[in-house]
Amino acid sequence: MTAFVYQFLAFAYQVADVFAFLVLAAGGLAIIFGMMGIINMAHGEFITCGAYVTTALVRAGLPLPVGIVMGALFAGVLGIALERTIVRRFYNRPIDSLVVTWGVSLIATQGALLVLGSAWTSVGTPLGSIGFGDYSFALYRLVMLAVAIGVLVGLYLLFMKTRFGVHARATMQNPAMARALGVPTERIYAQTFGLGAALAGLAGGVYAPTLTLSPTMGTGFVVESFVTVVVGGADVLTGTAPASAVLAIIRAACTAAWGQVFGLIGLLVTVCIVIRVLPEGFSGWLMRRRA
Amino acid sequence: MPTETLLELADLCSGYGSTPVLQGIDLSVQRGEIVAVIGRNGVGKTTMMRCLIGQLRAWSGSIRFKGNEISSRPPEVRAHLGFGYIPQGREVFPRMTVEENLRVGEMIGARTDAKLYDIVYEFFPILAERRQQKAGTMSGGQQQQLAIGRAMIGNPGLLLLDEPSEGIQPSIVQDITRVMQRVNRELGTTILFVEQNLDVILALAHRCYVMDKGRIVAERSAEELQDREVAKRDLQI
Amino acid sequence: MTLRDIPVLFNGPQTLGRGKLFWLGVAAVIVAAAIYPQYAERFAISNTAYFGVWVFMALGLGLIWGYGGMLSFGQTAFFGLAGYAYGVIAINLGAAHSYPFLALICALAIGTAFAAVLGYFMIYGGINGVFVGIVTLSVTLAFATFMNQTAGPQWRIGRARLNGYNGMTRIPSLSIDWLDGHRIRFEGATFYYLVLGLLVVTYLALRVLVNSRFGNVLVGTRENPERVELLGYDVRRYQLGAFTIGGFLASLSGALYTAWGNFIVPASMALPAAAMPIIWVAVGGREDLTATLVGSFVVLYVFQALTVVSQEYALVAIGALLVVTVLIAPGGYVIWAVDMASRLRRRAGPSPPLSDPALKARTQRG
Amino acid sequence: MSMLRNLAIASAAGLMLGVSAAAALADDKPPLKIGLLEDHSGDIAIFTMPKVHGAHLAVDEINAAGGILGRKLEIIEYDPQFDNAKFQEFARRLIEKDGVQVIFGAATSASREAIRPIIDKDNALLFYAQQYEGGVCDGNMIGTGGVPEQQFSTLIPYMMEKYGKKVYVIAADYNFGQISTEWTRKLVTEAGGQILGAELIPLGVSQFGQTIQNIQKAKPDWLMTLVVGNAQSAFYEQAAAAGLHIPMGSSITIGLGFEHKRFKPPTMQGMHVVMNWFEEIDRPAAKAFVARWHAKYPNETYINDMGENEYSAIYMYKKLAEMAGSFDLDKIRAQIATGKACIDAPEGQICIDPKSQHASHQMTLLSVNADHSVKVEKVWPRVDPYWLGQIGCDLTKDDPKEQYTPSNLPSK
Repeated sequence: MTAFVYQFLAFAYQVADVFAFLVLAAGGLAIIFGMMGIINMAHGEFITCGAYVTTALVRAGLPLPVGIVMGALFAGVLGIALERTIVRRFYNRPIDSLVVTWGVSLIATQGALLVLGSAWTSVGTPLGSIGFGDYSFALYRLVMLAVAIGVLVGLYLLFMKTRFGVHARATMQNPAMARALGVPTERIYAQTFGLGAALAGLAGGVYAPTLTLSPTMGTGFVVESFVTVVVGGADVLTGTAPASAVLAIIRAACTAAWGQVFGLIGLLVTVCIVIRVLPEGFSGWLMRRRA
Repeated sequence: MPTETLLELADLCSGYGSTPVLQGIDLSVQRGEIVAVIGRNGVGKTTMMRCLIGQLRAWSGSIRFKGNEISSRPPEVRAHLGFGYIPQGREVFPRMTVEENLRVGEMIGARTDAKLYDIVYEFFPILAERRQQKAGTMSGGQQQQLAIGRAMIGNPGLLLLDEPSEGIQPSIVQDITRVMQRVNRELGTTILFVEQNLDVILALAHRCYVMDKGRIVAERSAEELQDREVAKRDLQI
Repeated sequence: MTLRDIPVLFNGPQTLGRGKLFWLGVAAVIVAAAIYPQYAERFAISNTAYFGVWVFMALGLGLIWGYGGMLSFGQTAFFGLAGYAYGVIAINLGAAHSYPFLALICALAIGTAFAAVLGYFMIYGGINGVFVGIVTLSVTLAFATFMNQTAGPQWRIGRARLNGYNGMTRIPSLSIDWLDGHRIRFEGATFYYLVLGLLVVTYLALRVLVNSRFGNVLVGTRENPERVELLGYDVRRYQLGAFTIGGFLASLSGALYTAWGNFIVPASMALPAAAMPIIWVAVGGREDLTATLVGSFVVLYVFQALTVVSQEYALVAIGALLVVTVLIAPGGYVIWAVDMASRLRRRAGPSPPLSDPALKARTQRG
Repeated sequence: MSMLRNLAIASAAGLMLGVSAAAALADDKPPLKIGLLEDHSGDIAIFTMPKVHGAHLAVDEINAAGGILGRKLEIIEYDPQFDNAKFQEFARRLIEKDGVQVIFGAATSASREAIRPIIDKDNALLFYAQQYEGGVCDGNMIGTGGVPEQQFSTLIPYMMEKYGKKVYVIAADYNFGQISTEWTRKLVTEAGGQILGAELIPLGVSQFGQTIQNIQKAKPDWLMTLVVGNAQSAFYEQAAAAGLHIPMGSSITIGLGFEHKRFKPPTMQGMHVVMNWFEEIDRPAAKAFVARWHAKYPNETYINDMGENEYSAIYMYKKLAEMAGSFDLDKIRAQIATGKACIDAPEGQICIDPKSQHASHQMTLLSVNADHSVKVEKVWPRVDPYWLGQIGCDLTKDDPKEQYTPSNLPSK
């Protein structure tokens, strides 16, 4: 009996772990996509950026949480800069925006390789581990889950309870009308892009201690974040969150049963099915059901 | 009647792509007036409204508001200056609640601190009742009331109404007409609207411009409009 | 049809370049390309053929994206599938007789069929806009991921081990037996002539296609699908047609690439590889076949020249080129150059250069 | 310590002096071009840059000493950036355009397999200076790195004796990992042990929560880790954070990836690895080599086994050419067939085995302490690459150009 409980706990821990990964990896991408219909191909580079800034600051002696926050802020500022200089020219050309952000991503990755070299020493995972029966878990991964949930709650409050949120949602639904009512939509776009980039930076910072840093590390998040956004659709709260939960269960179950390869393949098969059945993802489907 | 000129258009030209629609509009609105622009379908009334709020660029000519040239200002700045825009087809934010829709309107007339929630809810009791309802699930008439309420929240100096009666039940049209008169009377809000519905025009307008082929071709006083024959001719030009 | 009608087939509103001068130029380029192997060294010939191999995929993407308005991120999936199909079949049949040629035909059929099925699911499933890009990318990555894990000995088809991440090597080159038993092996200059011939045929065939009703409907759909539908066309059929032809051309690239290098790996489908065709097509000009063709060649050449110096700088440069192109010349630099040239000419002389309706439409949208 | 340093400086100085005379002589012949095809950037560049440095160090020393057969060496190099198609493209360019006959390079098995057909077709020579999964029987390739019979048949019996017979394997899901897993399975079961689980992990995967749980559930005595690349090396960090304290064995960590220098202690505690070279090897020639290296490349974190193997490979080429009195491949192979092609590498003497054309090595087993210092547990003075010869590969007689594995043996 206790063995079963431990078994269940272990599975739940795995699901939670994947859930946190997907929410953090995809949150920033989903916000930008939901707001502007733009697929930010440089998403992975913002993750990398957050990870490097965090690591650099921790190595310079700052505490990890401060490093993570600074990493997120730095990525956010870079995001706003990218939006102001390049992305804003492409709001009515979503496909070109995909191409142009891909170009930016190439420049960023290869530029980072040139400047930073190919790998950095990690700062080490803080906190210890706790044991249950045969298993032991890293406590830090529970912190990641807490951060992921915190991000979702934070986004809920931001979008539902603040003036920025009201303006952002209005802009999302009808930018021309929002503008005619005095909403500074350009600023909203820049801020949202910055927010998406900052969330990507946050993901990078949070995962930095557990990974080997390299300029190409962002690509390790990209496939998962695309999958989550496609399955979730254009809205973070009604899309990304449930999509992450469902995908986490599928991935954890496939990995537990058949190994890592099938965990990954399970994800990709799910995407293909969801796209055929719900072309606009979970949130699109929910929206149409409610309307 | 006050005599200060609030809005003045001079030789305004605009259009879509390379197709001209407005070919030199001249009109002016005094503070506190209710002015209608009437004309057949497709003469450029909605184009003029979109040009006024700034969704469409003015090719040439001028738009003066309180004496300042604003034709190169973006829409949000015009809203901050006090333009309250109620577009054709309402364009409420469907997936936001009534209250949230109203909150978006707060940016209008940015400098005024007092936001008129109480007054809007008093004028449109249905909005108070459905505060938490998603705007997309309401009827056309309710949405029109919401669109007007949304534009009024920030106490704008000038309301721009584009065909307020279009697609709405006659009884609600009458309600809306009455509210607009109260708004004008009690808040002193200036109103410029375009319309084809003669009843609404007669009930609301102090003065009237007749538009055809992108130009103002005539101006009518309220008295002249009472002559149904004149009005009908103007609408069918 | 008389001889006089033939030029009409190749020219039309959907392609730039017309008139005697243009076609004389085309002929000159073909002749120059044909005598080139007489004067070039072995590596250069083989390398030029290698560039040519990629251009089929670029032309296919130009058709899907430039003319059809659907950004496919999945051309390398068809490329890879056909490459693997060629490898598996050619290894199993062996290099005797015309078996490698048979393998090529089968590989093209498999790649094209897959494109048709995927296209059917997407286009008839109502997927459009950026989602076409994400779906095709997901499929490509899924396929690459799957092929990456086929390293184990259980992953074999007949005599062919799939070999996972390492990919398949020692795949027979393309060869064909003539009736008299004389064998032609497509290696070196022979392979070069094969690619050249196929390129000329493909280019001309695509010109005919896009200037036919098919091309007009396709472009109309890109600009305004509702209106084309109102005119009574089944828009989706045309889109599927374009997608399938694009898939066929990517398959051709894949099978030829595999036959040329005797080699295919999953990495030739994964993310960095999948983005390359988009770069060639976007930078050169996607809405015109000639621009795609010329642009792809130039980008491939410049990119290779840069990688010899430094791979990192080459990728930074290609990224920068992409960003700058999309910012300054969204239609691609070849079209931009043509446009600039005609603008200059207009300033200089009386001939009205913007009379070409296709060019006119482009400049307005730009 | 200071004596060692003096020795190093003295030998370097001696080298310089003795050489300048010969150098004058070498100038009139055109330099001999050799190809160097290693990643300068990309996913595994931190591990392959020492190969680049090793090659340049060796070439500089050889040129300073007068070159080979009176000809100086000129390195022509490209950066394939971990892209196997680029490896092919550049291998072709090196042979067909730049006219080199010998290429030093390729790190992953995938890149080696990508270029081997090209090398074979043009009858060039590839020095593959890399520890790998073994089994390549190809007359156009000389392997100067460790192979499984050198690494696994030393490490596995040691681990089974010291820690127990129940083993769990995690490996990168491509040929290297697959074949190394095969080797582990073969050696563990032959010695009466048991493989509790073997998990193959796709390249690029960086999340190991489930894997760590699977290991905990299986309760092995020790763990064989054959993970590859930056993403997968996160396993160690995550396993340590999850409290998975278990003895580990590997054929690629520490000596290749110098994880004990890159990760925060005590992440790598309990790791055991057998290799022919570690920077920590305590031997005068090794110390002098390390001093020369760091004098030329002061920023090098660690000289890994690839770096030393590449360095030795160039000296091996020099030795072979001098024995043959020619750069001709057939003459060089005739010298290999004598079995007398030996050099004194920094690690100790290495000789090329005539049957397989792989190098014999002195093998060292290191374990990693909690503070990431290392301890030499055992040394095998000479281990020959015997397996290929045993199963019937004999390049002096026949050249199948195949790669064999325990499950894919020659057909006769």
